[in-house]
Amino acid sequence: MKQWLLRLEPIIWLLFGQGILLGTLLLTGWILVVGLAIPLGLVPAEALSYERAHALASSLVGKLVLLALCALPLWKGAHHIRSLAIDFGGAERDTAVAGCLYLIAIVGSLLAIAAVVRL
Amino acid sequence: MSGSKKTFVITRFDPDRDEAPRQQSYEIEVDPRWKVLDALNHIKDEVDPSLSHRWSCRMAVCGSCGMMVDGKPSLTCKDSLADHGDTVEVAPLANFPVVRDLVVELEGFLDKLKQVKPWIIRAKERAVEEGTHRQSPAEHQEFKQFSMCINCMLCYSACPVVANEPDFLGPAAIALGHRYNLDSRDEGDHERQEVFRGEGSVFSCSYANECSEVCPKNVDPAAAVNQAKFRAVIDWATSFVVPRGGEG
Amino acid sequence: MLEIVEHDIVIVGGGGAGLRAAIAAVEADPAASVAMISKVYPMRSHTVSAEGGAAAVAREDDNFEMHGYDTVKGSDFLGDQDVIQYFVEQAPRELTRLEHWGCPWSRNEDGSVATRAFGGMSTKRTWYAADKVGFHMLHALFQHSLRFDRIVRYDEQFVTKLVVVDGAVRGVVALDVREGNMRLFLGRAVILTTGGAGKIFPFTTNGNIKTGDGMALAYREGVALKDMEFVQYHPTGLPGTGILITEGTRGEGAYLKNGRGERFLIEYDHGVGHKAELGPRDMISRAIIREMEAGRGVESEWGLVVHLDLTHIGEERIMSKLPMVRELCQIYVHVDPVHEPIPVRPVVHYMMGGVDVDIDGATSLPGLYAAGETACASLNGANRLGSNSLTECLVFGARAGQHAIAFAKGSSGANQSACQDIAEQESARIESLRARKGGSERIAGLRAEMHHSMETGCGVYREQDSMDDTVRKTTELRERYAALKLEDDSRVFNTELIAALELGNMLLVAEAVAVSASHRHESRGAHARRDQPTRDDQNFLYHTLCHWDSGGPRLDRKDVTLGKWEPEERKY
Amino acid sequence: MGRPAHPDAMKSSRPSPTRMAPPQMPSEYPMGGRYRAYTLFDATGFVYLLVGLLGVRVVWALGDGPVAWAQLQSELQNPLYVGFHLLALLSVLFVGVRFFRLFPKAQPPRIGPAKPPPQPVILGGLYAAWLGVTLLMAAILSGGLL
Ligand SMILES: Cc1cc2nc3c(=O)[nH]c(=O)nc-3n(C[C@H](O)[C@H](O)[C@H](O)COP(=O)(O)OP(=O)(O)OC[C@H]3O[C@@H](n4cnc5c(N)ncnc54)[C@H](O)[C@@H]3O)c2cc1C
Ligand code: SF4
Ligand code: F3S
Ligand code: FES
Repeated sequence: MKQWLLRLEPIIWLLFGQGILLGTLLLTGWILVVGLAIPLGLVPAEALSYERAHALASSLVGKLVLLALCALPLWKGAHHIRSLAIDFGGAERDTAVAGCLYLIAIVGSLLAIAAVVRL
Repeated sequence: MSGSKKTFVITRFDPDRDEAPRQQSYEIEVDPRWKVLDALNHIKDEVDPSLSHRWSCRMAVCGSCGMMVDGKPSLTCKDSLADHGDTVEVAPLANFPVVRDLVVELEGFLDKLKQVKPWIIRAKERAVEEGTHRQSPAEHQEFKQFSMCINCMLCYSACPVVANEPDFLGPAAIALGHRYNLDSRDEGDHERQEVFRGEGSVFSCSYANECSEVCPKNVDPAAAVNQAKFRAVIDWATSFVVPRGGEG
Repeated sequence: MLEIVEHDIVIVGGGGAGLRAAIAAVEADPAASVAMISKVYPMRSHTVSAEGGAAAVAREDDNFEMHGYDTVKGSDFLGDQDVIQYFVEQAPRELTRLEHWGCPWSRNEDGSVATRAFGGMSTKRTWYAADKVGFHMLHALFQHSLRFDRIVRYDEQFVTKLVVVDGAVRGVVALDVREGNMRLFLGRAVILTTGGAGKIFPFTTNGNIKTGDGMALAYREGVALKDMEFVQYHPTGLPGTGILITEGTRGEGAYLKNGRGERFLIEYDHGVGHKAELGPRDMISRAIIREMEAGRGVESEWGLVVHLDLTHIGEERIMSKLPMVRELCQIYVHVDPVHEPIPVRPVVHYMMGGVDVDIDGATSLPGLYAAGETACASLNGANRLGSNSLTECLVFGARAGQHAIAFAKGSSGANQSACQDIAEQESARIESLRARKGGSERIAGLRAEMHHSMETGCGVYREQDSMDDTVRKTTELRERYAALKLEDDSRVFNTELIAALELGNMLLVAEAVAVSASHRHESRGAHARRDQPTRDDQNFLYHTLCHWDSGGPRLDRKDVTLGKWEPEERKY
Repeated sequence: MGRPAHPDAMKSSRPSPTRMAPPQMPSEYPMGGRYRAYTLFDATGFVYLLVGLLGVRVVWALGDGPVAWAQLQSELQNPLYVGFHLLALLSVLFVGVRFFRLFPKAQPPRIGPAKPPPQPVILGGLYAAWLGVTLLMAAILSGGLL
């Protein structure tokens, strides 16, 4: 298991890095509008009416952006939680913790793919 | 210049006498121009000859005098007393086993240093008769910064990963391995990649950047470690495209 | 418990010379096993602090003849010319080798190795790596040495005695500083590369570890110390700490100025003529003292200094060629050389003298070799030229390594029980020193008295009376050392014990310096006497040998090897 | 003094007969002083994980049709959600500022023949991209564009 992790480290790091980089680039506007402005009524909810939202999302670019925006932060999250666990004394259990976290990221990423595919 | 008094709270440990490290205070008259090391030497010469610490060059280049001063890794021959309060705490470097008083175990680092093969690797050694390599100032510039490491170990005592993962090669060793990878005279990248991706993996680093914050020589080991990750990823990716002969 | 380890050869010291010797030995015989013992981790060795550069012919407009002549003249004709000839020929090869091993030499635009001007050198032949030359050379050598498994390192082990049985050296005894126990190292040849002894003086560029241990080790076994009276003062040390400001500053065009802001080397006749700031160290150090005595020094919070002015050189050039100088000035005297002149004064820097060796590094004791600053191969004579000594460590370190391994192959093993007896005795001596109770002399006290005496008696300028005082004083201190008081009797990392052993070595060396100096009734190179201001080739063109003989120093002499160049007046 | 570090931290492969005091962690680690920012940076991992999962839910709801979508929209008005998104915004800003500062120097000086632009240029580029992408995203999502 540990050897496996070691071998996968480059790809995990790549996804993690993109989670920070692309994730942060894309999430800022997303959270601002979808998470805050619309629910708070600062922007009329019609802006993301079902028709408009669906039209935007189901374009190829839309799908790719949504996929990146959902899946990559999972990797940044999983990787950083793993590191946090080590910070608080979990180095011994690292392999198990990492396994669980990356499993979440993998399942989440698969779900994200499914979610955009069925749009 | 008139002297003033300061209290030094120093960690003491003699394995033959002390169960665990303890603290001892010394109040001494100090010269405001002193470095922390000058105060330690004064204590050793005039107050308590049994205090043990390492030092030699007193000019910030031999790397022996690293300690924790007021909780921060510090090169004591460079660290001015004036930058500290009336009470100064001096302890051995964090993250290292303690041999005695302010002296820590360095062998672990030397193991790690050797692992990264910090020497020029070439498919064919150059003969003296062939003269020196040509290396442009720009090529020199690429690795220069990472060749400035004095092995003072401050970075290791600041790095959270070092505290938790004994195998981690650590900032200075990776910086030195990376220094050779960047040297236009070297052809050992692949050999070192195996080390960088092995047990002490560069990917263990979580980019705390504390190593670079405390480095007294501006080596910026965090940059080296993270550049090394980049290279490792590229090396890993290209290994699918260009299969490697021999070393696998 | 005495532990015994055996190797083909034993190298004492892990600085530039020791590392080069070790690598040369395993390259000469890949099957050989080499022990490298050092009292500090090799990368802490004081070679690390060398700043300016290493000399070797590199340019079209240069040749061996010129480098040779510069060195002979710099030595005030006390250098052995066969040694100098060999040195200048090997120098480029050694520095090239180091380049192959990764030393990051500074480069010209075309990718060739850059060279800078240095004092007493007639053209640019000093290779440099910015102003951290020793640091880069030492780390390149150390890191390169890690690839050889046959070099077995024993770090933080303090050699206290040479083991001599049946008239030949058979190994050494060392204290493992970390474990506190003694170890007998058996080897069929031993190379001493323990560096200089600047710490016998109070104000020096040398680090804490430069206590002349190797000189004392050999001296105690009857090997002569040669030319000990020649102590180099470097003109430009920072006041207060003695930290060196490299001659590379002057190589890059810095000026020395007195309190009136004059470039005194040009304004007044100090013997360096048109070379001005690029004159040799002995002459410039004397010039500074004379300026101070003439009331033209600069008052500063550290006392009298003169100014080393780089302000016209410009920030960019300073940052690319002399970054460490700037850093050192900012940290240790709070001066930024880009904008202000640096306060400097002459400071003890280098021992021209040392263990008497021949061109192969061999001493008079079979099996014992020495190289680097601790040895005196008579390359430097009465005054070393800046940047010759780093190269010397390589050239003669390598040669000593090769010859020692060849000697070891031809020599039979020692009588082990005799060696063991010596080691047991030595263990007992160290043990009793460590556990000693009572005593009346403090380490710091004796050291301070030695410092004071050496400074007054063996300074830049010397006189018979004060030298004789110093001889008496150092002898007295050496005797008082027997009543040394130690307070730390712990086993692990006992640095007080180390300091005591080092003090014992320094007192021996200091006495040898003073005795040698007091008997040279002339001025030559770094040995400048007010009462005998001229050189006297008729009576003093010889090397001083100082032997340890029935409890005291005894002087002897040895001929200088001349050759191409006959002694002439030394003028620049 | 800090907590004990891993007992084998910086241990030598050569055993020593001398007993040594075990290594201690730096005293402020992991939550104090100079380590606070680093630990917080790691801790934003929770937020990113949740934001990502929430994103999946949003897209899933969109795929489920208008009813589910409307339902989700009203759910997002729940103060708990709004609070979380506020935290998420702060986290994202914090991550961006810290990471973009550290990112440029992690670029190798050369990959094959290609050299990255100078570090200040990379940093400027990152901030410009961040601002640009955020504005574009916000404009599109809020109907100001397209
Ligand atoms: C500040 C400074 C700047 C200099 N700049 C230049 C320059 O620019 N150019 C130039 O050519 N020269 C320069 N020199 C001179 C030159 O650096 C030294 O002469 C040279 O480095 C000496 O090298 P070494 O190997 O002989 O000794 P060192 O490097 O001093 O090494 C001595 C070694 O011996 C070991 N040792 C000592 N005693 C014992 C013992 N009892 N037991 C075990 N081990 C022991 C030490 O641990 C160490 O490893 C400079 C010197 C100084 C001080
Ligand atoms: S990288 Fe910096 S802090 Fe670390 S050992 Fe080297 S010089 Fe010291
Ligand atoms: S502190 Fe440690 S975690 Fe990485 S950036 Fe430096 S090596
Ligand atoms: S004593 Fe050499 S670095 Fe501080």
